[in-house]
Amino acid sequence: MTQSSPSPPLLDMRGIRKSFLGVPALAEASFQVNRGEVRALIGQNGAGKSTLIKVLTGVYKADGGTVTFDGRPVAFDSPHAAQLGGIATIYQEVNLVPYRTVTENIFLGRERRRFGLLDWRRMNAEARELLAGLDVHVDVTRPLREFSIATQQMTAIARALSFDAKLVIMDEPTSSLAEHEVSVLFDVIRRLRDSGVSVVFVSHRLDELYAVCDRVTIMRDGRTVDDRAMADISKYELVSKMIGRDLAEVRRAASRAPHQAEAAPVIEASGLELGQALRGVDVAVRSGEIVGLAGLLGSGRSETARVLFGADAPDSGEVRVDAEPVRFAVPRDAIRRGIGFSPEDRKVEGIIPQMSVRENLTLALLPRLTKAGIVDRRRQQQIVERFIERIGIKVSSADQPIRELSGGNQQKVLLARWLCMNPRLLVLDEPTRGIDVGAKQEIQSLIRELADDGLGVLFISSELEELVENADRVVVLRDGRNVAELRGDQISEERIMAAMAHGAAVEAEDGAR
Amino acid sequence: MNQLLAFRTRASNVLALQRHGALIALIALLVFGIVRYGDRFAGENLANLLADDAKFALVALGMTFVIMSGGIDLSVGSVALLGGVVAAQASGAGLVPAFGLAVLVGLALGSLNGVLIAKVRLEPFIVTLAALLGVRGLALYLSDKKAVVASGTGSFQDFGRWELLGLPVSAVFMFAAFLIGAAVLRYTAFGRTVLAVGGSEDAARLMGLPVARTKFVVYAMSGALAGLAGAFLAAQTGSVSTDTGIGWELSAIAAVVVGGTLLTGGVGSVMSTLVGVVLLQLIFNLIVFENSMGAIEISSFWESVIRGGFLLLVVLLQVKLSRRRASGGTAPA
Amino acid sequence: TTVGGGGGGETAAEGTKAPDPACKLATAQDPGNSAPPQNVPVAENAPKLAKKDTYRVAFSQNASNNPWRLAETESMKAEAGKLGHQLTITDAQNSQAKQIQDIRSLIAQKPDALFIAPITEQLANVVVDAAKADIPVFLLDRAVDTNIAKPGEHYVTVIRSDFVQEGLRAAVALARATGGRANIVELEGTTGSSPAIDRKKGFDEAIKQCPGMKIVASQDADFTRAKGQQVMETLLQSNPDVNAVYAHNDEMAIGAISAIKAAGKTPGKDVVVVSIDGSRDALQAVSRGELYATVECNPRFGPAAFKTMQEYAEGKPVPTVLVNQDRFFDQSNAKQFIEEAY
Amino acid sequence: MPETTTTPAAPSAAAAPAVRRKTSWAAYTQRYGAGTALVALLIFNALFTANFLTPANLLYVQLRQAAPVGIVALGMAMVIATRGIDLSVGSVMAISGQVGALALLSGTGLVPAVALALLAALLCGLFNGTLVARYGVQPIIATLILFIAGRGIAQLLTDGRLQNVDDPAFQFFGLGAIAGIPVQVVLLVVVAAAIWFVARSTPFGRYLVATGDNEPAARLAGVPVRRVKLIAYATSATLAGLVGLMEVARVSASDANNTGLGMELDAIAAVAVAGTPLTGGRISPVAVVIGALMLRLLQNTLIAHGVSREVAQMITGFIIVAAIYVQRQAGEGAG
Ligand SMILES: Nc1ncnc2c1ncn2[C@@H]1O[C@H](COP(=O)(O)OP(=O)(O)OP(=O)(O)O)[C@@H](O)[C@H]1O
Ligand SMILES: Nc1ncnc2c1ncn2[C@@H]1O[C@H](COP(=O)(O)OP(=O)(O)OP(=O)(O)O)[C@@H](O)[C@H]1O
Ligand SMILES: [Mg+2]
Ligand SMILES: [Mg+2]
Repeated sequence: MTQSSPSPPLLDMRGIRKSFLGVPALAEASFQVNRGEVRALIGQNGAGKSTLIKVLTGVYKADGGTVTFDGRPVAFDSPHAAQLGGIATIYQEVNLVPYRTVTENIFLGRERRRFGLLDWRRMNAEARELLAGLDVHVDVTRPLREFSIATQQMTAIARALSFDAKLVIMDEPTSSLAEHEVSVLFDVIRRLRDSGVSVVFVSHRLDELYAVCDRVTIMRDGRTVDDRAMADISKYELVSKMIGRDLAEVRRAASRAPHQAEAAPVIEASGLELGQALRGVDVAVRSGEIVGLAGLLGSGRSETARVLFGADAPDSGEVRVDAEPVRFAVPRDAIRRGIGFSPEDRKVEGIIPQMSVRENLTLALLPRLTKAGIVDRRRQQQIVERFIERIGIKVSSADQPIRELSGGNQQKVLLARWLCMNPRLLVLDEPTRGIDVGAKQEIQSLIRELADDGLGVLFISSELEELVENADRVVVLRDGRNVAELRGDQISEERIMAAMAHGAAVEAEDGAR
Repeated sequence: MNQLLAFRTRASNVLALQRHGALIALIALLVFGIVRYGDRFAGENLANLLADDAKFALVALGMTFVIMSGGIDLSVGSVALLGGVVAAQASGAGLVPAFGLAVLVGLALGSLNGVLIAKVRLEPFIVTLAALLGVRGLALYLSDKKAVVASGTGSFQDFGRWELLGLPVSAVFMFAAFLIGAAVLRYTAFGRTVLAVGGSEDAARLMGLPVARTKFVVYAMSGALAGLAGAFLAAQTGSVSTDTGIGWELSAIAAVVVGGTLLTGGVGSVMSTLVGVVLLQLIFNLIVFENSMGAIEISSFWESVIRGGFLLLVVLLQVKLSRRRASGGTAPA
Repeated sequence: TTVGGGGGGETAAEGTKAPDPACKLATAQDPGNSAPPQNVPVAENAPKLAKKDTYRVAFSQNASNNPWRLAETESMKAEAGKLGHQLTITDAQNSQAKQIQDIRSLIAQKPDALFIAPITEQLANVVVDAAKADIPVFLLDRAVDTNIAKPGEHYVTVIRSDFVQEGLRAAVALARATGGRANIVELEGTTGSSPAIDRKKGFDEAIKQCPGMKIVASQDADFTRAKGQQVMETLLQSNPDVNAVYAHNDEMAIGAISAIKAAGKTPGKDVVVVSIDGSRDALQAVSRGELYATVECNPRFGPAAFKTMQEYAEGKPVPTVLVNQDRFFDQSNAKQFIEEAY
Repeated sequence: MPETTTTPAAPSAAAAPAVRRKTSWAAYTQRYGAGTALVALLIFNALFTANFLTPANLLYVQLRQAAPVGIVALGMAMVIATRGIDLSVGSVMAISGQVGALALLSGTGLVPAVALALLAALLCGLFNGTLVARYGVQPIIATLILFIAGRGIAQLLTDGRLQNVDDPAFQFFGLGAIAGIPVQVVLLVVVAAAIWFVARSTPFGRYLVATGDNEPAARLAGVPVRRVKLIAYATSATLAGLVGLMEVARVSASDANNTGLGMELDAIAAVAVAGTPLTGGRISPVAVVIGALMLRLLQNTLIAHGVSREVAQMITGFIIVAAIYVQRQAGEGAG
């Protein structure tokens, strides 16, 4: 692996090996980052990207290999050591302390002091300033958990930026961010690069890589398979390398069946209100229809989804299933009516970490897998195997605890949890978050297939492209209210964006429909 | 669950309110006592009560930090017994050496817990449960299974009689310790790290915080405070009986929780633990006073029922207060 | 660990063998109560008690978790009721710290007189506090440290049993029952409590006089029936040649008897049991022949306590120590006392 | 859990498989720290304790004494699986024992008396469960309420006095045997088997661990988390009530002051010592039984060898830590 740049790289990892209970996650992986460069790290779910990062920053101990950083051989034995060594990391799952304030989350570990005691005023002010640099304006003295996952992600970014590190690593920082935040982040990354800091950027969104990265390292099955200048590689080639076979880029089977507007809605909600979050949301999903729900961060999309599923009770408003008014007290009630829900925060609300993939996948299905009060293990196993194969979940066995899976594979298991229920309506909050391109297309076509068979889907995504490609209809929310509804040919990134930003203006335009 | 809007909004204000819930209950009980029992209840009785509470409060102070770090320390009662035993045995050498020895012994045992929990990473509950047994055994062994009597005279014996600012010196010490504890929590990096570790240990580790060291310190501190509490008891009563410390861990946990600290870690307040301690001890005092009014007779059996009932009341009050705060009164999970 | 002695499989039941000549206790009679203490001073400097018809008095009990304590409290209550005194009772629930707090709270009420059943000897400081508050204190069933709380000055008197003597009496009874040849299991009371310490002392010292009497196991059983039973079950397995049990109270003895029966042996025949207290259940066991004897330790302090208080108020001389006169129950007299036992 | 049916009678029979497993001997020792301690204790006693290896001792002393703790610990394990804890088991034992004894003495007959006692225990469990599941009170505090008040209630029923019960039919619960096996032991096996089956093969069993592992996620997956917790606490209390009755029957007297005293810690220790994390999400009845047997046998070994209480306590503390330490080393492989 020859370097084109004359000076030795800032980071040089060679021959890194790491296995978990005998299953290799990294096999002879190598990774270089030059000074002042933005380096993309890409690979399928489970390729070993996060593991590589964790090995570097002392979360895991490598089984073998060498690491040189800033000209010296290093072996950080804890994230703390890595931080001291000049590496700031944003790990894949937001890893902050939910009960503590935004300020604390930014400054924990290197608090500002005055007379030996903590100087809260100064820390709060600095925190505010740091976040303002990311165009986030929040009350920094509130506990982090009060804020949306996007704000939490921005806080994690602010924390990393405040380290004055030589290398900043971002493991899928954008998976829960929307366009605006992403562009703010890119500005920051470019500024970092200009000031000589190197950045490692992991993402499954290829456009983002092209937008901000200089070079790319491609990983597959725990190995490094290529290392190239971003400009020298086409998307097509990138994906092929990543997946390891020559994949004809699957264009979306434009089978958007012109479906009958007459079909009765599976679910219909009107006038949903809930505290500050929802102030009158109407949404309906017909069978066979994929409805996109768009909006800026905090516009109330997730909350709408939760209310439809019975996870939260609305203050007012009505939900009807098959034209019959319902009041779901608990999610179980919604599940009984054939509704499935994949939540936004998989770590907190999705996976049951210690349980096996098998059990996680069939948890919601258990009542139906039961014969005379006893779980039918054979059928359970059949179903699990079918879905592992069908959506390509990378596991060593169905008995593997789900917490050991890579982020994207966890997400796939959660999707499978609902798909195996044969639901009538699926509510998906950022379902493709953290899923690699190949898998994403598989999932999207799976959803489309199911929709063609009559499944209704409510689809929340911060990636407008995804909405445009998939949705039959897009409902745009703003500040907890419907501001627009686009259908058919009206659906375009520009229009959605305009509605998200200005709401009313587009509604006028809407009148034309 | 942190996505639950209702829950989110509640989160922090509520904890403040829970604290106040305990404070409100405390003030109500004090007013009740003064109105019903008059001067006999106020004045010296309350001063004595505070002096007696000091030892429980010290234990609860250590427990507060342990619980905020997401752990638990069941060994405090036994460590207090051991601290008392060694303090009483060393009492001939004077107050400071005796207290110092008790603190050292407590520190050593707390550190042992700390090493097993922070370094070896065993579960706090079971480690300190084992310590609860083992340390009690050790203390009984050292005391030859008999009460240990402090040497007849000297500063050690006088400790219980000293006053400062018109209060028994142990009560003053208790307030000072809590003020320092509160300052440590708010104004030192250590304090914030304790809360971070309790809030999410994984996150704290990935943030590069010294997780193991923090946990170690918290248990060592709890041990030292428990040892000191034992010395307080020995000095105040001139002896340490073999029953010392039985059930202290549960009283301390109750006081911490009544004060509004979450047992799951990550959130807490030091001063409100003090409120919890005084509140729970005050009930005993009130029952004795009520008994001597001659209106009703509260047997010790009823006393247990009343204490349990009161705990229930406070806990339900907290639940209610926190629900009221929930935005729009949505049903919580 | 293994059991010594040649007594192997044989049982040393009552009367089958001549008493061991080396053991004087084996032929001795019940020594009875200890001689009344000599030259006991009279309480003179303690706080005075005005003479009234009825009083406001308080009683600090240390626990209510066993029949003996309940009987003591009951007796105080009944007697106070009979005499028309107003009595406030506190219960320390087995905790010294709580008893101190209780007594402090009681002092704050300024009762006319204060009765204390101290949990340990170490309540002296708070007894001194009571005296300083000018409240006469009467101690029941246990003394406190007299270096700190001076008899006749900080408290009026202590009315108590002689636990050491009780142990001695039990030893004599056991020697008589086994002819001075015994492999004994001693079931001890709660660790650190003064009856456990003194009853052990009295017994252990006494049997030293008899070479044939050996304690093969001595274990803590918390003064409770269930623990007595459980510990005895275990000890009977590991020490099958046990032929005698000395229990520090009746409850443990009754538990032990159940264990003996469960092991297929006959209490009173294969294994002789002796204990202390004289509860109703114990007297019944004695009359059934399962318990050889029980040394009385009467919990009914009420009459004596209030009588002493009355005399003190009237200015009569009250000695600073009053020792209860306790009886000895065995097959010969148990039946007739069952009804009146607590 | 794999087939670790280490009955105390096993040591002699263990020789043959030991050869085959030789390679993984160390691994086994580590995986089952408590089980290994149990076997070591059995061997020690077989060698050094008189009359240890007799059926009478093993069945009627060791197993019978361990069974009550084991049964309560099994209920506790269900609560712990939901990430809870039940401190009230001792007090519930006292209440149930008192109620049962009082009912018997007032002449209700055996079956109604037992039913009443269990009903009282069940109510206690529902009280705990309601506080935890419905009001979201932290389990340790929710159950501390009954821990304190429950004993008072039990004492109040008879003003603290002991009730002698010598109804022979009732005594069967404590002293009887079925096919030569003590009732308690039979019940232990039945309860353990039932919980094992439920945990493994029924939706409820899976819900139990899912609730403890990640409650919000379980709820969103349609797990009825409140009901699951309620059932767990109710089961724990009912089992405690059952054991309370057995204890009363065994001693032939109900003693509200002492029945079940300290049982909560014994039961928690039994659950934890065999490796079940107290942070929930896991349940293994076999491990719980092994833990209970090990701790009881340890106590009895110390008693039989005349070790005094305080030294015994030190040794017990040490062995608990050693057992979980060894186990944790085994779990460390994961990195
Ligand atoms: N703690 C662990 N225990 C066992 N296996 C693990 C553990 N962490 C990761 N793995 C395995 O290592 C492999 C690499 O995982 P890693 O998280 O590095 O993937 P990734 O490239 O980051 O994927 P994604 O894009 O989905 O985040 C996966 O197969 C995963 O199952
Ligand atoms: N504690 C709080 N106080 C006030 N508003 C809050 C609080 N918590 C959340 N909100 C707001 O409720 C609204 C709805 O949030 P929701 O999570 O549903 O938005 P979203 O569109 O899904 O955004 P995201 O992309 O962040 O998930 C947001 O405006 C959010 O900021
Ligand atoms: Mg990853
Ligand atoms: Mg959202």
